Order: sequence, then C-alpha cells, then structure tokens
Amino acid sequence: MTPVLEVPLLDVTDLRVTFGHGRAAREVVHGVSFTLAASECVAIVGESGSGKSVTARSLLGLAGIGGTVHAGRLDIAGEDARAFTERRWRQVRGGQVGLVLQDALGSLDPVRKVAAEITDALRTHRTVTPAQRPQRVHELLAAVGVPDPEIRAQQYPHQLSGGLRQRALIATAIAADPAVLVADEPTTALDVTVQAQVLDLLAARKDAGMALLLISHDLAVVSRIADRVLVMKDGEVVESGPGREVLGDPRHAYTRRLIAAVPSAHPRGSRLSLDAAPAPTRPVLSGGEVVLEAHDLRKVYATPDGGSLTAVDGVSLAVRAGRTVGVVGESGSGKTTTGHLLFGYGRPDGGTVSVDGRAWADHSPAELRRLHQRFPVVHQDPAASFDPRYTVGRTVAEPLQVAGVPRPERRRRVAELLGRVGLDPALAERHPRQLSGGQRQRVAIARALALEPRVVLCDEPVSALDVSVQAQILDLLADLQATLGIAYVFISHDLGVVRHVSDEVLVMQHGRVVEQGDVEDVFERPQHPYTKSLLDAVPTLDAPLRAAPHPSRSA
Amino acid sequence: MTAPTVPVGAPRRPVRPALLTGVAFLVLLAVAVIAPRALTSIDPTAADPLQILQPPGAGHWLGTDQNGRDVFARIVAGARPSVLIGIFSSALALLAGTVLGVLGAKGGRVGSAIVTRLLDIVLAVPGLLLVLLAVAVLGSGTGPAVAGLALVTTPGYARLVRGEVIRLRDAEFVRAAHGLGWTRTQVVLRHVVPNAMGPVTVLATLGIGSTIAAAASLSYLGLGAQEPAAEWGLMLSVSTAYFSRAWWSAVFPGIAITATVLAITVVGHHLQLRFDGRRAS
Amino acid sequence: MTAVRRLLGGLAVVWGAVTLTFLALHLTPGSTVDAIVGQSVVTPEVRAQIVAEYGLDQPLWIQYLSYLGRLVRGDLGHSYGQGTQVAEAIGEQFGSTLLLVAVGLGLAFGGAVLVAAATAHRSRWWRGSAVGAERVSVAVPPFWLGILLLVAFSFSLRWFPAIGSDSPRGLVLPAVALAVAPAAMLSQVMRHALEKTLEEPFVTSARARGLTRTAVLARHAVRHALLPVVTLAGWLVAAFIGGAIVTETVFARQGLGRLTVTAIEGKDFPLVSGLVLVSAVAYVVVGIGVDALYGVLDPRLRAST
Amino acid sequence: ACGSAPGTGGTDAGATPVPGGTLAFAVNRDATCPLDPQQSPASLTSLLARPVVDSLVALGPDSTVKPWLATEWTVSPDGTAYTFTLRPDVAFTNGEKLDAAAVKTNLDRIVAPATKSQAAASLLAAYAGTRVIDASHVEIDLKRPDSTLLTNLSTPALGIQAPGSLTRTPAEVCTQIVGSGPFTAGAYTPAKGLSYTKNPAYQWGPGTSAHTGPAYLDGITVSVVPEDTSRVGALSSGQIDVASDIPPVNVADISANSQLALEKFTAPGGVYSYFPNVSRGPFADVNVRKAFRAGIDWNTLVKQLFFGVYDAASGPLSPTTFAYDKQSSAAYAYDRDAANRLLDQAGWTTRDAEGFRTKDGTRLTLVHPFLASRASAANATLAVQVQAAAKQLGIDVQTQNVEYPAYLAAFVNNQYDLFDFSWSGSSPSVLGTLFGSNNISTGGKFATNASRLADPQLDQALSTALAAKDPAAQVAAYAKAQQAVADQAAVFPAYVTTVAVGTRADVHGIGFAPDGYPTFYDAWKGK
Ligand SMILES: Nc1ncnc2c1ncn2[C@@H]1O[C@H](COP(=O)(O)OP(=O)(O)OP(=O)(O)O)[C@@H](O)[C@H]1O
Ligand SMILES: Nc1ncnc2c1ncn2[C@@H]1O[C@H](COP(=O)(O)OP(=O)(O)OP(=O)(O)O)[C@@H](O)[C@H]1O
Ligand SMILES: [Mg+2]
Ligand SMILES: [Mg+2]
Repeated sequence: MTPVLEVPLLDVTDLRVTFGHGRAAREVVHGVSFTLAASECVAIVGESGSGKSVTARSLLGLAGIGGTVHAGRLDIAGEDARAFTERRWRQVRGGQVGLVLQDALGSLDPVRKVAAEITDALRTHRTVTPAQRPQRVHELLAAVGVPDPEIRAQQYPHQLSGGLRQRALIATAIAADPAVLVADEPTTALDVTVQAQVLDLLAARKDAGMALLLISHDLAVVSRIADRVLVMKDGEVVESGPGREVLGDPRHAYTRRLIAAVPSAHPRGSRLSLDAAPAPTRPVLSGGEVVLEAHDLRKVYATPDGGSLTAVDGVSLAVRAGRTVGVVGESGSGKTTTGHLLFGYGRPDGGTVSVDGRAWADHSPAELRRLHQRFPVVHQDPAASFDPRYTVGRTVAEPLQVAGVPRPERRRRVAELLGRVGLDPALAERHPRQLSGGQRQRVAIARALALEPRVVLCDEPVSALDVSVQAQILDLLADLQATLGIAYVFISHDLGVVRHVSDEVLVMQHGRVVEQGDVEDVFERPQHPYTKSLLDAVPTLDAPLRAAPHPSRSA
Repeated sequence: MTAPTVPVGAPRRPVRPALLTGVAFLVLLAVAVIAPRALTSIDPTAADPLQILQPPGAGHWLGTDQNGRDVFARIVAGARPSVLIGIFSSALALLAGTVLGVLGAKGGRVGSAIVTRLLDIVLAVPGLLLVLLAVAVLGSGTGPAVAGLALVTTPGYARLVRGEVIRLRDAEFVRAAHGLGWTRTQVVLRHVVPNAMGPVTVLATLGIGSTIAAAASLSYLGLGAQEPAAEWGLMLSVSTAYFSRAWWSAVFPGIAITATVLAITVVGHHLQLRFDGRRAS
Repeated sequence: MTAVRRLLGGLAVVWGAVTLTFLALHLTPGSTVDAIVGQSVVTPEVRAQIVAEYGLDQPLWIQYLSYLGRLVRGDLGHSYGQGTQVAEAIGEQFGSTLLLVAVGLGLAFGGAVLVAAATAHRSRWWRGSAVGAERVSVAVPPFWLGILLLVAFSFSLRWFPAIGSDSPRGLVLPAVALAVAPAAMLSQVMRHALEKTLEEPFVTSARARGLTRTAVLARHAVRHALLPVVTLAGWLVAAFIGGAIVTETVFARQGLGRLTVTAIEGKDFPLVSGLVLVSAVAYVVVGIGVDALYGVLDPRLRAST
Repeated sequence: ACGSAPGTGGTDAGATPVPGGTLAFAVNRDATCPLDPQQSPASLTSLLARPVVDSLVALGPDSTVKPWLATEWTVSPDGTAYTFTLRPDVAFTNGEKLDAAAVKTNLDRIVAPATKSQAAASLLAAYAGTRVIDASHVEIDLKRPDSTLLTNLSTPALGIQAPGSLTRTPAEVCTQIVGSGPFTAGAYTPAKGLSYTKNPAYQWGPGTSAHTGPAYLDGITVSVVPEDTSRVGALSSGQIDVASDIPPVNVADISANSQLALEKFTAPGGVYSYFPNVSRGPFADVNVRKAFRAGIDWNTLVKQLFFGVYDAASGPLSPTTFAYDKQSSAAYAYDRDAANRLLDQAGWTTRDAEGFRTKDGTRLTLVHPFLASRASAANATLAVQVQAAAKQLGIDVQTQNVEYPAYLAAFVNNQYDLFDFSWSGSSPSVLGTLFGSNNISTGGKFATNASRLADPQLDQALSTALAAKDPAAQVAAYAKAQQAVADQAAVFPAYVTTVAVGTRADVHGIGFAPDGYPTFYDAWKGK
C-alpha cells in the first residue's frame, strides 16, 4: 500500500476563513494548505487563537456563525466540497468526516442519553437497520474503550466522568465509519492517565486505516502520534513537515519558542520564555516561617441524592513564606476545596487551619476581611472571578478601594500593577471578556498582587493556555516570588508545570493526600502507586526533541 | 473562488432606524407628559354635545370622541397618567421585587422561607383579582391602580431576582468579592444586585407595556382611571362601544399605547446592552 | 419527606391566599348585607334573616375562624349572590374555564415554540419582525384584541361564532385572545434560550454528525428552550386565570372569570374565597407538576443519579 | 303580561305566523337569582321567568287589566278584599293543577322572611293574607286599600309558580322554576344562560296576547353576552335571532340593515333621572335645584348623545305612564339665564380661579357617586356631559367612581348630592317609590327616595291616589303629586327609558311587557 498513489482524503489549498461582513469582516485563517491520506495523522499545533479550530470546522462546512470560507481547493475524497449543497454536506458530516469538537465536555447534550447521541449519527447515515442500532451503539462504545457499554449507553453525560465523556464523544464521531476524523484538542481537561487512554485509542483507529487530523497545544501528545505537523500562528501555517523534523529541528522562531516553553524540559528557576529577561536570583528561604498551616482537614458535601461526599479527607500541610506548595491530582480529587479551606473560605468539617498560628474561625469578621486582603486567590477560572460589568481597571482597583485608597492614587497603582504583569496600562479601559486568555490570567494576578500579598492561591492558572502564554505567566510568578517573597499554593493537573514551580508537592486522590514531600523526591522517587501511574502517563517529547535550545535537564 | 458559505447569523442589536424612531417618539412623549400645552391648546375635557364622533379632519386632527372631545388633545393629555401608571407601577414592582428577591435568596433560612411563601401567595391569587381587591380596598382611580398593578407584578420580578441572586451567590466573582474584603452587604449591593438586574430590566421594559395594557383592562372592567380623565386605556375601553361608527376614537389611543411600548422596549433593549457593556468598544 | 414538605408548603400558600382575600374583602367599604341586598327594598325581617343566616353579626375573627373551620371540613359555604353552594357555583363554571385555559396554554406554548424555533438565529428581517410583533402583542390590551378578533373573524368573515361556550369552533377566538400576550412573552424567552443553546458545542457536534436544522431543533434545542419556560409556568398560570376574566366577558363565555367579577362586585365573600382557593390550588398543583417536569426535561436535576 | 306594545306590530303586519323553530336570544347581563322573581328584584329575572310563570291577571298596553289565570275578580267596597275566580283547566308543567291553595302558597311564600324577597314582598306591602274560598275561588285580604294591587299581580314577581316546586330551597328555585306558562325552563347556568322548551298543553294565554294555544316557537335559548359589540355583532352575523339592550349608537346600523329589525318600546314608569339630595349641601336650597334643572340643556344632550334614539324626558314619569301629567312638564324647560339668575339669588355670586361659583369662600361643589363598572356607555357619556354643562354654570360636579358596595354605602348613608338612575315600574305609583317620605334610607337601610324629599303635600297626594278606586280620581291625585315634584325641583329628568331590542328580519311577534322587557309567547320565526 503506497499512500502516494492514492487520492488524498482531504486536499486543502489556500483555505481562508472570514468572520463578519463588509467593514466588520475579519479574516482569521489566511491560506492554509495541507493534505491528509488514509492511515495518516496530521497534527496542527500553535498559538491560542491562531485559527486551528476554525480550520478544522471549515472542513465540515461548520466554520461558525457569520463565517465565510474561501479556498483554492477543498476536496473531500476527491470531490470538490466548495460546490456541496447543504444536503450533500449533511451526508459528508459524520458520514465521511467525523468531528470531535474542542469543547468535549460541552459536546454531549446534557439532557439526552449517550445512546441517543450515537443513535442520531446511525439514523442519519442509515449505517445499520433500526433494529440493529442498540447493538451497534454498544459495539461503538466498547470500541472506544468504554467499560460496561450497556450501562453507559443509558446514562446521561453528567453521570460520566470527563474521560468517559470524551470517549463517548469520539464514539459519536466515528459511528458512521467516517474515513477522516478531525479531533480538536481531544485531551484537554483530562488528567494524564485518561489522556493516555484516549491517545492510545486514536492511534489504534489510525492504524486501522482512518485518517486523523489532530489539533493540540500539547507538543508531547503530538510528538507521539503525528506523521506530519503544521505549526500555526496568527491564522497562518508558519512551519510544516514530518513531526520528527518540525519538533526535533524547528526552523521557525515561533516553533522554537513553543518547544522551549514546555516546562517539564526545564529545572526550577530557569526561564521558560525565550525572549524574557534573565531571572532575578532567588533568595533562599528554605526555612521561612510558617504562614498558613492546616491539620487533618475534612470537608463533606451533601450530594443531591441525599448521600454525602467527602471532598477533602485528612489533609495536613504548611505554607512557608516565600515558598511554593504544589498540589496535583486527578480532577475532583479535592484540590480546589483544599485551597479554599486553607485560605479561610468555608468552614472545614474537621481539622483546623491557622494563619500566623491562629485559627481563621477565631478572627472577628472585620479582622477576617483585613486578613483576606493579604491572602488573595487567583481563581481556577479567572474570567468567572471578575464582575462582568467591571472594566479591567475597576477590577484591579477593587482591593485598593476596599482598603480605602483614594481614587487618584488607585488609578496610579492600577497602571503600575498592570505594567508589572506585563500588560499595557491602556487595557484598563477594556472589559475582561475583550482580552485573550493570557491577558485575563494576568489581570487576575495583578489584582491578587494589589495589596502586598503574603500567600497567593493559584488554582490551575495555566490549564487552558498554550505553552507560550503559560511560560510568560510562570516566569512572572517566579520573578515576583524572588523579589517580594510571596508564597504560593499552586494547584495544577499538569505535572510538568507543578514540578517546575514547586518546592514541595502534595499528590491528591479521592480527597486524600497520597503522597507529600519535596518536589524532586516525589517526582523522582514516587512511593505511592497513584503517583507512579500519574508520572508514567505523562507524555514526553522524545529525547532527541528535547535537545534544543536548552540542554536536557540534569538531575 | 468561493466555497460554501455558512448561513449568516442573526443581528444581536436593534436596527438603528428603529432606535432613532424610538428615541424621537419618547422625546415627544416626554413633552406630552411634561408640557402637554406645547403640543395642543385644546382642552381635553371640553365636552361638546354638538361635536360628537366627528371624523378626523381639519378642526380635529384625529376626530372627536363620544363626548365631542378632541381625540388628539386627549391622547396628549392621556400621556401623563398612562405613562406614569406604566412607569410607576413597573418601577414600584421592580424596587419591591428586587428587595424581596434579595431577601428571598439571602434572608437566612426563615427570612427566605417567609418571603418565598409570601410571593407564592400573591402569585396564587389571580392577578386581576388582586387588582380588583386592591381597587376595592383603596377605591378606584390611578393611585390604587398603580398599587394594584405593582402588587401583581412584584412577585414575577422578585422570583426572577431571587433566581439570579441564588445563581450569583455561588458565582466565582461573588466569592472573589468576599475575598477582597467587602462586607456581606457591600458584596450584595456592589456585585450581586447589579448583576442580577440584567434579565429583570428586560422584563421590566416589557412590563411597562403590559402594565399600560393591564391598566386598560382595568378601565374596561370599570376599575381603573375614570371619566372625564384622559387616560389611554380608558379611552380605548370606552370607545370600543362606538367602534362601528367611529373607529378613530378607538384606534388612535391603541396606536399611542402600542407605539409607547415599542419605543420603550427598543430603547430599553439598547440601554440594557449598553449597561451590560457588550457594546462598549 | 420532600413530598410532605411540599404539601405543607402548598397548604400554607392556599391558606395565605384565602386569608389575604378575607382581609381584603372585609376591609372594603360598604356593609356586606347591603351588598347582598343590592338595590332593592327589603323588609327589616328579611334583613335580619340575612344577617343571621350568614353570621354577619359576629365579630370578624369569629367569622374568619368559623370560615376556616368550614373550609377544613371541605365546606366552601354558601354564596350570598348566587344563592347556591359555592362548590356548586364553581363546579358549574370550572370546566369551561379549564378548557379555555388549557387550550390557551396549548396555543401559547405551541405558538411560542414554533415562532421561536422558526426565527432563532435567522435573518435579520425575519427575526426582527417576529420580535417586533411580539413586543406589540405584549402591549395590546386583551379586551381590545378580543374585540378586534371578533370584528375581523366573526362579524366580517364569519369564520367563528362570536359568542358561546359550547362548540369547539367557539373556543378558537377566545383562546387566541387569551394566548397572544403570554405567547409573545414566552416566545421571547424561548428564542433567547434557543439561541443560547444553538451556540452550544453539542449543537455543533450534532450538526457535525449530519443532522438537519429541524432535527437539531427538535432533538436538542427545544428541550433546552423549554427549561426557562417551565420556570415561568407559575406566572403563566396566574396570567391565564387572570386573563380569563376579561376574555370570558368579551366572548360571552361562561366561566370562573366572569364569576369572579360578579363575586367581587357583590362582596360575595364565600364565592370569592372559593375562587381564590381554586386558583391557589391550581397554582400549587402546577408548581408541583412543574418541579416534576424539570426532572423530565433536565436529567441533571433528577433526585437520584 | 304579554301584551303587544304599540309600534311592535308593524313588522309582522299581514304575515301569517309559522310555528316551529328555536329562537336564540342574547341578554346583556347575569342576575344573581335569575329565575325566581319572588326572590330577586332584577328585571332580568322578570324577563326570564315570564315565559314560564303565568299571573292572575294581565296588564294591557293601555293599563287596562285583562283576565289570565283568573277569569274574573271583584273588589270589596272598602278596597281591602279582592276575590278571584280561577280558570278551571290550568295545569302546571309538573302535573299539578292550579287551585286557590296554589295561589295562597305563592303569596304567602313571597312575604315569608325566609324567602328573603327583595322586591316582590314590597309589592305586597299591604298584604294581610289569602283566604281559600273553594278550589276555584280565592280572596286576597289587605291591611289597607291598595289600588296598585291588580297591576302588581300582573307582574312575574307575583306570578303563580307550581306549589310543589316551592318546597325546594330558595336557592334551588333561583335556577329552576316550574309554572304553567307557554314554556318550560331548563336549569340556568350563570354566565351562560338557559333554554326553554314549548309547553304543548298551553291553552290559557293572557287576554292581552295576539293568539291563544301553545306558543309558536319550539324553544328559546338565552345566552348572556355582556359586551355590547359582541352582542350586536352576533346578531348581525346571524348567530343569534334577538339581542336585548341595543346601545343607541348601534341603532342606526341595525335599522339600516335589511336583514335586521329593531323593536323599540318606551316603558311606562320612572324615567332616567338625576336626583338632587335636598337634605344637605347646596341642593338644600330649592333655587340651586331649579338652577341646575334649568341650566342644563337636557334635551340637546339626549338628542346628541343617544343619536336620537331616546326621547328627552320632561317629568319624573314616562309619557306612556298612566296618569302622566303634561301640565307640570313646563317646569322642565331649558333656560340658562334663569339658571344663572337663580344661582346669583341663592348667594353663589363669586367665582374662584377655576371659574366655579363660591359663597363665603366655599365652592359650589356637588358630590356625584357613579358606578362606572355597571353603567352603560350611554349613561357614562351623559355623566360626562352633565359634569361639563354644570361647569359652565359654575358648578363643580365631582363624579366619584366607586365600587358597588361603596356606591351603595354613599347612598344609604346620605353622602351624596347627586344620584342618577331610572326606576321602571308600570304604574304611576313609582312616584311614591321615588319621592314618598316613607322611602328615605335611614339607619343604614336602603330605600328608594334618592332626593330625600319629605313633602307632606306630596305624601298626601300619593296616599289619596293609592286609596282612590276611580281612575279619574287617581289621575287627579297623581297630577298633584307630579306638580309637587316639579315645584320642589326634586328630579332632573334626563331621558325616557327606551328598550331597544334587535332582531333578525325573519323574527316576528316579539312583544313587550309593561315593565319593558321582551316577551315571546306570540313570537315566531319566518322561513
Ligand atoms: N464564530 C466566530 N465568530 C467570530 N470570530 C471567531 C469565531 N470563531 C473563532 N473566531 C476567531 O477566530 C480566531 C481563531 O479561532 P480558533 O478557535 O480557530 O483558535 P484556535 O487556534 O483553535 O485557538 P485555541 O487554541 O484557543 O483553541 C480567533 O481570533 C477567534 O476569536
Ligand atoms: N459546593 C459543593 N457542593 C458539593 N460538592 C462539591 C462542592 N464543591 C466541590 N464539590 C465536590 O467536591 C469534590 C472535590 O472538588 P474540587 O473542586 O476540590 O476538585 P478539584 O480537585 O479542584 O478538581 P478539578 O481538577 O476538576 O478542579 C468534587 O467531587 C466536587 O464535585
Ligand atoms: Mg481551538
Ligand atoms: Mg479545582
């Protein structure tokens, strides 16, 4: 079988996508070209907002509301898709090209059973007789590695874990046996173990003859599975070629920066951003005094069915001035809850938390309000933590307002804070939703820094960002710690990131701490099986790829 | 070379000419409310038995009614009570609804239970019956009509506000605001209430219209504003009896009501988008 | 346990509504016996008879307690004005109003779903004119709309009878007049919800599976759009029962609405209370039904997983 | 009585009645006790009971009394005993026979307090008892002479219902009555109405009717259509055959429509009037009352507002009433200058900023409670015009819109200066109802003298009239009474209550009772 002789399943030349009309028109994809053949995997990587998803959706005629697609060539299995009627498109969608949308968790209708979603595809493309459909649904679920498919098929999405949902979504996409599968970030928001399972599944389908267009910001994932890689930036393909070449020997500056920014490749204290200034020297504060201390924390939530769920179960930890405590663990293991309890939000159902040696509960409401100002939180979803009516300036100024800083002084300080997190002070006039994800993240950090914080809770501050933006933020935090002696509690499911920033780490599972200690000890010599499985599942860039531009990390 | 074009989406904001017309109409309405004399010098209550049901013409632009009064003058004069009924009762209901809604969500176990029950009770009694009762207790006229209509519409707003406040209570940014060091009350006033008001204000702009319509129904049942006062709902309800002979005395007040409501909703919708900051550049 | 609590809550609402009515009616000026007698000449014996028979000489709180006592025993009392048992007077009219409200609700829901589905995310013109029409509809006084409908479809075109409660055809115009304003309100709410839903990734996913627009609407979007509507159900029921008062008058239908007007005018306390009771019970029942419906529409809200 | 009123015969002249068919009739309101006129005072109740209930006697259009269930009667010389001979062949539709005991059962029931009769009992104010002489002879005894008894006996209120049916509770009788009339009634449903079926055995029609034997119509359905537009529309679109209470504004349309016909009937009795309260405020001064009467051009108002359908009144009684006094009508002429002079004389000489007259710093203000929720559109416009016309005289009429209980309370508790209504009644005895000093509300009790006039001369004339057996003497006494009312300016008559009933052109033979409601015994539908 020689792929060269075959007609490619996808043949795209000079794809352009515009949103809006007339003067409001904005082209977001500027001439993307590639081909994809059977049993091949092409991966698109690149900056957030660079047009990866729009490109993917355009291949199914679903660029988005208000989108117009132009292309020099857009052939699907040898047929010119530009001439497709809506009817023909419907046959192609799901039938010839399956799509796994970027937002996996929102891609299954919450009010419909999993089986109904898969059956839709079967019904539309008449792959099997109505009588055979239930059987086929089970087969599909089994094929994507869902255990107990008969039971799962009858459940609703909210009754499935993220990983199961992700796999069910893939099942809907491949239900009608499309020749091509477009998978847009199929592993975001999954913890590493589940991520590994999904990638294995996609690799298996590919080996079985399916063409795969994979979009990801995770270079390690891409390096494992892709035959060819396209690197996108600002709507253009800046570099393309066989995966090994592009990742191993990047030519374009942006590609280089991307690869450099992968944190697991760097030891603590090194800079991630290529274009950043050298790191300030980090004062050694190994024995800083204990600021926050938790002992045997417990938190129990009532579940809707009348039962209870122990979200945090016997957690103890101490945060010292100028140090970083990392918290890792699978989704729902109690990381955020622990952080909140530690920072005095909500009462624990057991155990104690003390700040400077005194329990939160022993402080008067007024004292509490004053304390909280010095223990700010960067929330897991920063956009949600801003009042949607407020401008950036007002958002950052709010803690100052609470503290009674006069208005002109506030304005000055806001400008200074924004500058500090690397944002243009002119952004103060904008609303947070008009910023990019990375900018928003920095606004949250600027707000946290407004009143000389002592400890900052950083809850998944980088989970949704591409590596280059992530790098900027991690560098900033390190700089602030070095200059101001701030302590962090750093929550993430990305082990590489945690390893990069933390002095000490907690590994959580089912509300319990399964392992705890110095970050290097834990990551190099994991004791607990769960920690081991986490570390084993971490995809890594192949050894040769780590070569440039930094030397591989030394132990 | 063009490839398939995906259907174009719907507009997210009112078309400009509609907005301009709406604003212009509201300005006119404001003049009618503040200085009716500026629009016409005819006395709206000057009944003349010899001028009954004259069709629109030179002497009377919009004709005369069953009492020989000038319809245009009455529409101008009727703007004040009608608009005030609509606006006052909506404002009253909005205020009461907001306070009750916040109490219902944040008034503690007992407080919120009491508030929700009270709202349920008011909702459980049919609206028009409540207004009838209010009018029966307070007497008929504009004041009681405003009170009655406000009473009826309050629970709707209150429930909406309550729902929003409960939703917002757990919103990340409200928790964040607590963390910034505001007191509970400050958080409610600065963050919760302003954000809860969005959907409610949409309902309230529609509410102004439906209140004017409801006030008209009251007049129809003989309970709202009364003759010889000029009030749109009253004009409409009285003139329906003369419909077969004098369409103008029924149609023009109807147009006045409808146009007011349209103008308020169009402009209100626009203001709300502004308020939300969605359009800010 | 929740069932018991809900039942108690419902009882509290019914009790509150009845008490509110009692207070309001007894605060209104004018003596009850005059209201009963009306504009007619009665001998003092007749007057005394009326006072004694209805217990009008008792202090207010005794009248209240004895009324509650009778209610608990299931006795709604005897209407001053109708001269019949309240239960009987209401029973006679109940069916007609129920039918009207049910058909009206059906029309409002159906119409709103259709209009919202047909215009959500459609062209500026198409959607804009629907929105405009809805705004106007909300502001049209129902009696006025009723009369316009009569003039157009009954007197001129003669498609529908103008009056009467009996024939199914006679139900069309009143139901439409009753449904238009709530339908317009509903349709706005639904379109908003539909448009939000249509932007959800699961809709794009469904389309990526090859589903038609209609299939997407029917299988996914409509169900989500119904959720906020269900929230409004309590308000809707109240609006419909209230709206029936005017509609029944305009279309000369028998029913509880017209009975309500008569009862209030005549200070017919037992009858008014009976009517409030019916409406409160309807409200509570609908509330409970709606809670159940939530679960059907949105499995996330079902009690057990 | 099913007498054909003058003017109604025109449409059916020469046509031969066709039996059969069901007549659809729409009325404009509900009554609380719709079928038992022995309990209910509503005129609708009289209308609805009439097809079912026969009376002892019938009243002709010329106020002559004709036989009906009673073939003949005698009055004792002192006027306190009336003896009736009953028709032998009359059967109620429940199978009972009409006899003297049945008459006694009915009359006794009317005056029994338990019946809570709100009008009928007052028609028997002088009733002492009924004596059964034998099966076909019955004597009604009175406490004092009452020349209106025969007229009153002709009304449905004193009609004879099947005695067996009266053992039910009053409430049950309210919605279902049994009589000996040309129709039997089904049960009444409020807000909906009822239907009647022909009584095929009927052979005892009143002496005033055009035919004898059973009714022509197979049945009648009555529906309640309060909205004027709907009622008129239903008639013109053919959904109903007859509509009651056609508003003046629609009269011209109906007359002009060849498919429709209009039946008009000017009821005898009181006219639609405004009454001044002579017991308090500015109207205590007879000159102010006279000024108000003369200063408003009632004639023009009525002609314009009611599109020429109603006639202006000139006196408290309608011109069709027995003993109507033309002499005294001169007092009701319009004279604006005289009115202003009278007001000046009364001391209301100064004017305030709004142009209203004042005296000693108080404005000439008249409180006018108005029941907008029940007023017809026509009466509502009249109120507006009266207010506007009074304003031109410098009088501030404050129309207060109130709800029914408050309206009644204002009346009963003497908290008004002006009150408007019409009081129909087929005999001139309404003068006593409206102006007799014994009919003034006191002690929170409703009574019908709205002007609260207590004039000994008037009272004297009224009791003379009641006692007089000779019609000429009655006419003389009533003339005196009408003159007294005019002298006192105790009423501002507006218009003569005119009943306008619209019908399809193929409906014939609708009659009018003297009280002004339509009757259907002679009615028939052409093909
Ligand atoms: N429906 C739309 N209407 C208008 N603009 C859109 C729409 N969808 C995407 N865009 C814009 O197109 C650009 C490319 O978006 P796209 O979703 O393809 O980015 P991406 O490369 O997938 O980024 P990420 O890594 O964050 O998913 C962005 O600037 C985005 O704002
Ligand atoms: N307010 C709450 N009520 C009930 N259960 C809750 C509540 N908050 C959290 N939980 C539950 O507690 C558990 C721990 O949640 P937590 O948010 O701490 O997890 P996490 O480790 O931060 O997960 P993720 O990585 O997804 O953010 C989860 O099962 C969650 O569903
Ligand atoms: Mg994307
Ligand atoms: Mg979390």
